[in-house]
Amino acid sequence: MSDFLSMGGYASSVWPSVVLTVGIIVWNVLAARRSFSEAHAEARRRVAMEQAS
Amino acid sequence: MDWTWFHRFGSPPHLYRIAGRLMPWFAWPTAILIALGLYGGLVLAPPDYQQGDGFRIIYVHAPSAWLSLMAYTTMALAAGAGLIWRMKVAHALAASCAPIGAWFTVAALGTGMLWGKPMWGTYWVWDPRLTSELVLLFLYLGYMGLRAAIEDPQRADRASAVLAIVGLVNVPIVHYSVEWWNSIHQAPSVMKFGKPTISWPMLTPLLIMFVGFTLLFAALVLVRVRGEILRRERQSRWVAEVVAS
Amino acid sequence: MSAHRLTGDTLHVFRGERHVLRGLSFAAESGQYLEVSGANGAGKTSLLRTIVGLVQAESGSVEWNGRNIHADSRAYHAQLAWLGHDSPLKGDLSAIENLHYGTGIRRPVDAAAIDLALEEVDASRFADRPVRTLSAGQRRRVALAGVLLAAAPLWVLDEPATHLDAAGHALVGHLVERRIETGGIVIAAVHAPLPVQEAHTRRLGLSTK
Amino acid sequence: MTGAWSAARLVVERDLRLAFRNRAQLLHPLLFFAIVTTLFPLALSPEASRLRDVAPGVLWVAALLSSLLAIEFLFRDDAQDGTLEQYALSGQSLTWLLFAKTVSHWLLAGLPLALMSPVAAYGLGVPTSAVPGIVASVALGTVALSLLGAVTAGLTIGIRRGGALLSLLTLPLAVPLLIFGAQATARAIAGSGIAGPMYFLAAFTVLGITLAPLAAAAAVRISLE
Repeated sequence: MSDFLSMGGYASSVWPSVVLTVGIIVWNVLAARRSFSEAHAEARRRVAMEQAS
Repeated sequence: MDWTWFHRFGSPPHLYRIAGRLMPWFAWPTAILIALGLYGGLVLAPPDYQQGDGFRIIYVHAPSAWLSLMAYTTMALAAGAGLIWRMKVAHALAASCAPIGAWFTVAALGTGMLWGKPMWGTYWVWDPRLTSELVLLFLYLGYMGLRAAIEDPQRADRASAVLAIVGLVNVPIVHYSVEWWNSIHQAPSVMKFGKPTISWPMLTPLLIMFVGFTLLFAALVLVRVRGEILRRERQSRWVAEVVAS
Repeated sequence: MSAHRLTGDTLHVFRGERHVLRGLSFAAESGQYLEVSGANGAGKTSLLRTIVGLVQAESGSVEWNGRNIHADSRAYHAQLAWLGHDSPLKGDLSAIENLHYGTGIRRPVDAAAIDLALEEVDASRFADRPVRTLSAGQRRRVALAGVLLAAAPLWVLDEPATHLDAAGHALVGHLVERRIETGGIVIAAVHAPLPVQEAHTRRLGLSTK
Repeated sequence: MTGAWSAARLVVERDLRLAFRNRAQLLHPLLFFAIVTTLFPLALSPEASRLRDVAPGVLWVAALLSSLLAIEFLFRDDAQDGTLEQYALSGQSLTWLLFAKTVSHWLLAGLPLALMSPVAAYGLGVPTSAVPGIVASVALGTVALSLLGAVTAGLTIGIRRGGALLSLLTLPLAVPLLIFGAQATARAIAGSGIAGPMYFLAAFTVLGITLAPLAAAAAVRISLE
């Protein structure tokens, strides 16, 4: 296990790379969902406003 | 030839519904493939005889670079379709590609630099691939900057579309000229990035990652495009029905 | 002299988020003056820009002699004189030079024709001065000379009489009158009605809501 | 109806006449070019051999940045006073008229830069034998740059404080120009043949001539909407 973690001496490069990429994937998933729900909320707010007027 | 599929695709409510329905079919395989690819690349694949375990960065770097280019191409083609046929959904699609592409350009650059530290002894050398990725990042930033600077959303769609197409014509030229420039200035002994001697046990996880990232891109675009369609169709009746339910 | 016809069919135009024209239709033919009026922000300029083809309608169409204006826009533009809100003049050039270049790209024009046009808008006195030194009203007159020189059957004018004095206002009415009497069509957005014979005038009122 | 050639001639003539009535604006990019190339010896060293090494890069980066200053003004006045609208509605091909405008822009910005580059190069310790190569490469490179600039300037019409954005849009697209232009200059200084990079510059320019006016016309139409 520690062999695996040390990555043959390249741990300081390999693991940050993996973390960076996975982090960007997760961030993109969250950002995409947030972008959609913001648009959804905005559209809903607009519809409510139009019904009120 | 039957063009109804084309018009149906061009209809915002239709694409909105289709995208919502398709998304899970991309999301789950994406998660599985990327997990599989990472396991294969980090654990199963044998170390490279020259670069040792350091070469494993390629399993995250190459798919990110691939995604960054794929996103730009998709963006420019969608933008072109939007300009030619005045299709709102095509512009929505183009707008969804940009932030995704830009982020994975950052991923490709970051992982490239992390690979460079042990191999070249420094985080940055003017490697042709890294340089091209950097220019690509500037193209993405310019595209998003132009979009943000124009207030009228339709004008923003159309102006950024012209820029995306000009950029698409330019990307291969940039790539080629950077390669050429590098061949003149770089000492030949320097190790080029991403050229390990590849064998099947090494290649299989990489291919899995490529497929996984392609599906990831599709899934992310499908989520974002729905939001972009809603932003562009605020006034229409179908949006009122969709958000009310 | 052939008769012309300009029609707009259920035009919907958006400016950004705002839905400015909601299903507007209109028609004008040779010998008619179409006066567009309405409060600020009612969409007068948007309508005119849609008519000349600078703005594309979200839906609906504008047709010139039965053909969509975007089908052969260059042929349409050759028959159209457009005067926007600002007078399209270069401050560092004189009125004569401005007209020489401005009209020149549309049709060949000689010095005599330019002099004549400037005389008609009562601008001969300051024809040689750099436009920079002219008042806004004087510039408007020079711009109107440009419209005359275009020799186009269709005029689309956005507030043609802005900055003009009472005499200028009457002059614009006179020019419009003459254009429609010789088989032209004039469409103008105005705040104060132009003095044009009632029999030739069609009115199009735009409201904000 | 005015023929296409006369229309283009009138566009160029008007721009030239306007520029000569307002010469100061014409000089600003040239002065900028002169100052930037003067700063380098002050920052690095007055040693001729060291300056000669960096001369191609200095010349090209300075040329690129000063062209950018000029590109900012390419459509600004015409958009503000409504001249561009008149062009778009003139019955002439807007693509063609904008091509003519690009030509006049090159005559007013690119060509003077090319003619001035030997002076700057001389100050950087470049041998006089390199002068023809430098002038040729800068002249050709600025043609392509004017074409590229017409597109990006068209896109940024009407954007408040669009200067920085214009740089962000234009410079990445100009990377190939910088590479091949600087290489041509370096070879001219070294005394080896400049044909190779010049071919690339020429190819880029031809591509620009065929595509850029179309894209610029599309951009201007969108910006006028």
